[in-house]
Amino acid sequence: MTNTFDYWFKHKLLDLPYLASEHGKHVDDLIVYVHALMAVLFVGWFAYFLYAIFRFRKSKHPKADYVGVKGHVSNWIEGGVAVVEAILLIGFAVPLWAKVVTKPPSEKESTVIHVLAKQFNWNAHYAGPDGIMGRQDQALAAASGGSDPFGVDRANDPNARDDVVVMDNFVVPVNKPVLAYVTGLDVIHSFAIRSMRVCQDAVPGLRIPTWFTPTQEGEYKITCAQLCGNSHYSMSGMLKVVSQAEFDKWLAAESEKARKSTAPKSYE
Amino acid sequence: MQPTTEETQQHAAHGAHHEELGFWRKYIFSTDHKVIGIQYGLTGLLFLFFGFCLMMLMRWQIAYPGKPMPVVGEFLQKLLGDEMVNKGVMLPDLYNAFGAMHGTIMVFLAIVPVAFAAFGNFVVPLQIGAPDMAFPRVNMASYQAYFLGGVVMFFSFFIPGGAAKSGWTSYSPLATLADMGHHPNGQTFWILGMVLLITSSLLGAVNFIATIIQLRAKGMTWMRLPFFVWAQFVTAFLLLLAFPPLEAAAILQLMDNVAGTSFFLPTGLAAPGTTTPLPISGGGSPLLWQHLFWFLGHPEVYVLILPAMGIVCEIIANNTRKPIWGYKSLVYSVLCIGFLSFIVWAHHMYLTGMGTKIATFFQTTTMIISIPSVIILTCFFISLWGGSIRFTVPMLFALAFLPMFGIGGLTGLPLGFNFTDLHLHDTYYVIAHFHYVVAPGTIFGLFAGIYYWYPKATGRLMNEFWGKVHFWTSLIFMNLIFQPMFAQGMAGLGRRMYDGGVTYAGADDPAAGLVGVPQWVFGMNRHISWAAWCLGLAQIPFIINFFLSMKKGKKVTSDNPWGATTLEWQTPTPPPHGNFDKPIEVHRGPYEYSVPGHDGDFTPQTEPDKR
Amino acid sequence: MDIPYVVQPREDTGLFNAKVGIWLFLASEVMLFGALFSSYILLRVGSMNWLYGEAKDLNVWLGTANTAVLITSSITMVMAWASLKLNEFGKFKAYMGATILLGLVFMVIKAFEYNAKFHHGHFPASHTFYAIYFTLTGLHALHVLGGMVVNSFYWGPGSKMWKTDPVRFTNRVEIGGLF
Amino acid sequence: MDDKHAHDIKKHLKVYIGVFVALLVGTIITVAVSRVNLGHAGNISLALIIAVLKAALVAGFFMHLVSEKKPIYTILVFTAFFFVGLMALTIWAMNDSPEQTTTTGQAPPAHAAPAHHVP
Ligand code: HEA
Ligand code: HEA
Ligand code: CUA
Ligand SMILES: [Cu+2]
Repeated sequence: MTNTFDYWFKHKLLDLPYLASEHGKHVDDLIVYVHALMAVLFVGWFAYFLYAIFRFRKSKHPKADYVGVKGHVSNWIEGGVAVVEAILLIGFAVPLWAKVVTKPPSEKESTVIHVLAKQFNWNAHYAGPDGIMGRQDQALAAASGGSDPFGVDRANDPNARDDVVVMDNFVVPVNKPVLAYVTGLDVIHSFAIRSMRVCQDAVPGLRIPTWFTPTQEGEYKITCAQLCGNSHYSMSGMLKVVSQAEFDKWLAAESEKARKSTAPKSYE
Repeated sequence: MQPTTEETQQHAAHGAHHEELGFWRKYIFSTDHKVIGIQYGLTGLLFLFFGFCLMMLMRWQIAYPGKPMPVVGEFLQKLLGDEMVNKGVMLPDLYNAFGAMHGTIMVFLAIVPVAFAAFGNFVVPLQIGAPDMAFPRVNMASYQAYFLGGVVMFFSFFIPGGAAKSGWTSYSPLATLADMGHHPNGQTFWILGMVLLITSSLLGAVNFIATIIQLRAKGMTWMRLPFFVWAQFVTAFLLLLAFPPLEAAAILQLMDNVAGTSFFLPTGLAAPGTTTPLPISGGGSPLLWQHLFWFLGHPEVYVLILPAMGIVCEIIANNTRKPIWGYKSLVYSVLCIGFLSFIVWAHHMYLTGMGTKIATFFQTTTMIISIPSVIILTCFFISLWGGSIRFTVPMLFALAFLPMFGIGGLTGLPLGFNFTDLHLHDTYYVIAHFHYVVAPGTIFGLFAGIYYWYPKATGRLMNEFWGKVHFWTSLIFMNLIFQPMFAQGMAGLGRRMYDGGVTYAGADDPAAGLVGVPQWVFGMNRHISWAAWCLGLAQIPFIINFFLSMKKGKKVTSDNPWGATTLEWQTPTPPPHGNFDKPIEVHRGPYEYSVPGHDGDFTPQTEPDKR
Repeated sequence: MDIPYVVQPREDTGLFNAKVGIWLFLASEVMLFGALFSSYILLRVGSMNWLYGEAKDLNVWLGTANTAVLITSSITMVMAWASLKLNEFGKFKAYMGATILLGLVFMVIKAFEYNAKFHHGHFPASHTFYAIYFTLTGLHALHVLGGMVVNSFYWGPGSKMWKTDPVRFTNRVEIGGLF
Repeated sequence: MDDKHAHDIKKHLKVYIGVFVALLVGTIITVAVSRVNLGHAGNISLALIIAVLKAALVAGFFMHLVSEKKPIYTILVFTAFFFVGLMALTIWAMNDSPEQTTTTGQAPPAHAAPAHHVP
């Protein structure tokens, strides 16, 4: 799988973590470009610096020169830095952000989940086999005593009956965009999956979409990247990326489970 | 000709005539800018050390999660109670409290007071040829407000529930909800402490600006000001205009905490860890706090760096024995930084859900602001060329500042692009970025300044050999601490992790299991911690040197031991109340070293033109 | 050496020290209240259920009266300063006294307003509108209180300075007035 | 104090009285206007305009801003700029979020269809 140089550079030299999403490549590329700029500047200046303090030490150069450097080399360097920064900004950061972060794919072509962060768990709400997200009601969430932080209205909304709510163990199909609406219930958390190169703050009162397309089956840690209380460090979840068939099977089974456990209520 | 010490001692004796003050008036309630400067300096250094001690304890928990703290564990348990320490093991609440207070103390109680208030107070009036600050009593009040703020912050460790534990950024709603069981709680103390510190900074800022505008000596035109004064001038403006919004935010958060309002609490907020809605009116906005905080927060980081750049500039000119290259570009750059630093703040908030337009705006300003920093550094680098470099202790620290700030500044760039920040946000990469600028950056600048101006304040030099020991050990350990953090951050290690991140440990390939933070990162945690403790040991020579030299250091034989051009070296040593014993006049720019056709390799600003 | 430009303005800036100082201070106040107003506007614009009109339960007449009181106190303040400039110390005392009294009236009216609110069960915690209302007016009341303390000082013990250093005293009053 | 100076001050006094009256009138208009209905936006803008005018009068004449020196203007211009920056950028940031998000003050996910405002 590994294009050797690219892999060596990103993972061995820069220590980037395993990459398992489509847009992540662009993130990593830009990280490489920026660090190349930094390396050029650092090495250039540092070499000059060492040479200068060595050559102009007092014992070697007892009489200082009043004027020093004439001319405008420095303007060229500063101009050069500005130009490269402008290129990275206009050529990469802005368009990529516009494309990858702020323009989510349509719901039809993606796996839609609602992500709700609360101290100290990750919760996800799936539409279930019918593909329609059921109504959520905070009063129900409160009444559930914590077992359903979304308050999915299974009693009144027929679309809600097959919905699936999971905690800390998310499952998604491979090679299909995952569109996650992220929010927080109590304090600000941050939904981060490093291998997917996503990170989105979960702000109470706001529901913000974020998305990524997993390219590798496997299991990945979900991290909380915003201090959210004393167990912030242990607010860990798991994202399991599986084949579409496996995902459908899983969803059907979970949906069935949910239907059964809530069945008595819906007949009242 | 330089006045000899004998002459100046006569002056000093003369000066002592007209005002004989008691101990209290002289040292505790002094209105003399130099005494206030030293008060600020000593208090600030104590807090710097205290903040470092908190971090040394945290580094134990990071390196050896869940193991009892050696030596101090039992003691801390007695001191802080069982909710904070259990069987000598630091508990998560204590870790978070220490983390928040490390940041707060370092920024607001250590670096700002030392870099801005201490050096500014001691040096600025001397460098512009003023007898004192414009408002000596306001100056005293400023120190007292700072001191009180420090006391409030310090005591918050010992109240039930402990000190504030929501990060130095105190994001709402966490800041309001973190410690609902106690009232008033650590967060309340934090806010009250901050209000005092902000008041102190505002008084200081007003005083500095008024002093620099009004009290420049005859002939001290704007373009003849030493760069250090310019740096302080811009810093004062940052404090003056950026701090009030945080004060406003603090007041609103205080209302949220004690009066039950919902300025930063949205509708539908649940009590922590439950699904039960809190009994609040709602309708507030958590992001509003972040905007107000970072509106201060970003200018604040330049408050931390500009004074250090000013110090470094003075010392480089003095020790290369040649004028600073590009004085004008330095001045314009620093003004430019000051201006721009007000409109980049949201680069700390890229991942709160930002649209393309606003994110582009903030990225662009962030990239633009890096240019004047590059210009300033470039001027310093070019100034080295053609110099006759003396490697005195202050110069060593000043020189080391350059690449260290360089590393810190350059690593700001990948954070400044939102698309790369996406991966790096809230990882140890950020921690490494800003520590490179504030620790081997600013702290080295402060050390340089201490070694440089020490003889002016005390009449004695600090020991050179131990100074060098202090320098080399600090340089090495600083880099051993912060360099590995870049790698850790890249690999995805989050910051503010009580267990050093082991919960998120995993394989680095899905074929090998659950993918998380790779194992080598945790080995690195231990190396870093050891380096941090060694850095602590490396400060012992400094502390001893600092205090011992007051009594035992080599006496200076001239008022101008470094052969410097600026005005502070034209005063008696130490300068008496009122500073200058004769009216002075300035005839030239600040860095006239090795002027062709002049005898000696420096021409003080006060020396009249020959012709 | 004594600190220069305490009394007389510096030639190139045309200002005396305290004048610079107080305007700097006012600049920081602009940012403080600016941030508070920004917050107000933001919360108001972002809110779904803001209180309008009658629901606010504000007494227009009390508010109007208080505004008038403040305006009057600002003119008496300037007059106090002008009297000093004109060398009429007696008038100064009268105008300054009036300023302080008006401050007191303001506080009393405010107290009535607050009381009425509490009576109707409106507390800062009730709604963001009241939260803002109490916070802003509370801060303003603190500001007025501070002004009253300073002015009382000028009126009472501080006015001794008139005898020793009239110009400086006049400047001081001007500074106090700006606040 | 020289006579010319005293004369100046006397002239000022007249101005002060004038301003005072203007302020009172402004207050009365504000109250009066609040009784008339100009539509929601209309009322607010009018009230704000009068308030700004009043503030300008106080700052300009009572606080002598009209005759102040250049450094003071410089400081105030920057302050005003940063204040506007704070306000404008914050409001802009709050209103520019990735597509299909809800805004402040909303309950967490309340409905399947993401929308700007959830009822
Ligand atoms: C003194 C403090 C200081 C300084 C000067 C800076 C300078 C910069 N900072 Fe930093 N920053 C902080 C302190 C500082 N920062 C702190 C404390 C935080 C974290 C707060 C928190 O979350 O708790 C932070 C966080 C932070 C973030 C948010 C990261 C995140 O949370 O995700 C960003 C993003 O844009 C950023 C960017 C920048 C940029 C672009 C600069 C630029 O101004 C840098 C410009 C400088 C250069 C470009 C270097 C030029 C030098 C050379 C070219 C010469 C090189 C020479 C040699 C190597 C010999 N910083
Ligand atoms: C100015 C700011 C500043 C400074 C100087 C430092 C200095 C240091 N910091 Fe800190 N740090 C912060 C600001 C600062 N820090 C902030 C804002 C945070 C984020 C907090 C948060 O998450 O909210 C943070 C977080 C932070 C973390 C991350 C914790 C976490 O995320 O869980 C770590 C981890 O190692 C760390 C380490 C250190 C170390 C080893 C130093 C060392 O460099 C310390 C060096 C100190 C000395 C060398 C002492 C010198 C003093 C003397 C010698 C005294 C002499 C006295 C007399 C003569 C009287 N810091
Ligand atoms: Cu949730 Cu950190
Ligand atoms: Cu910043």
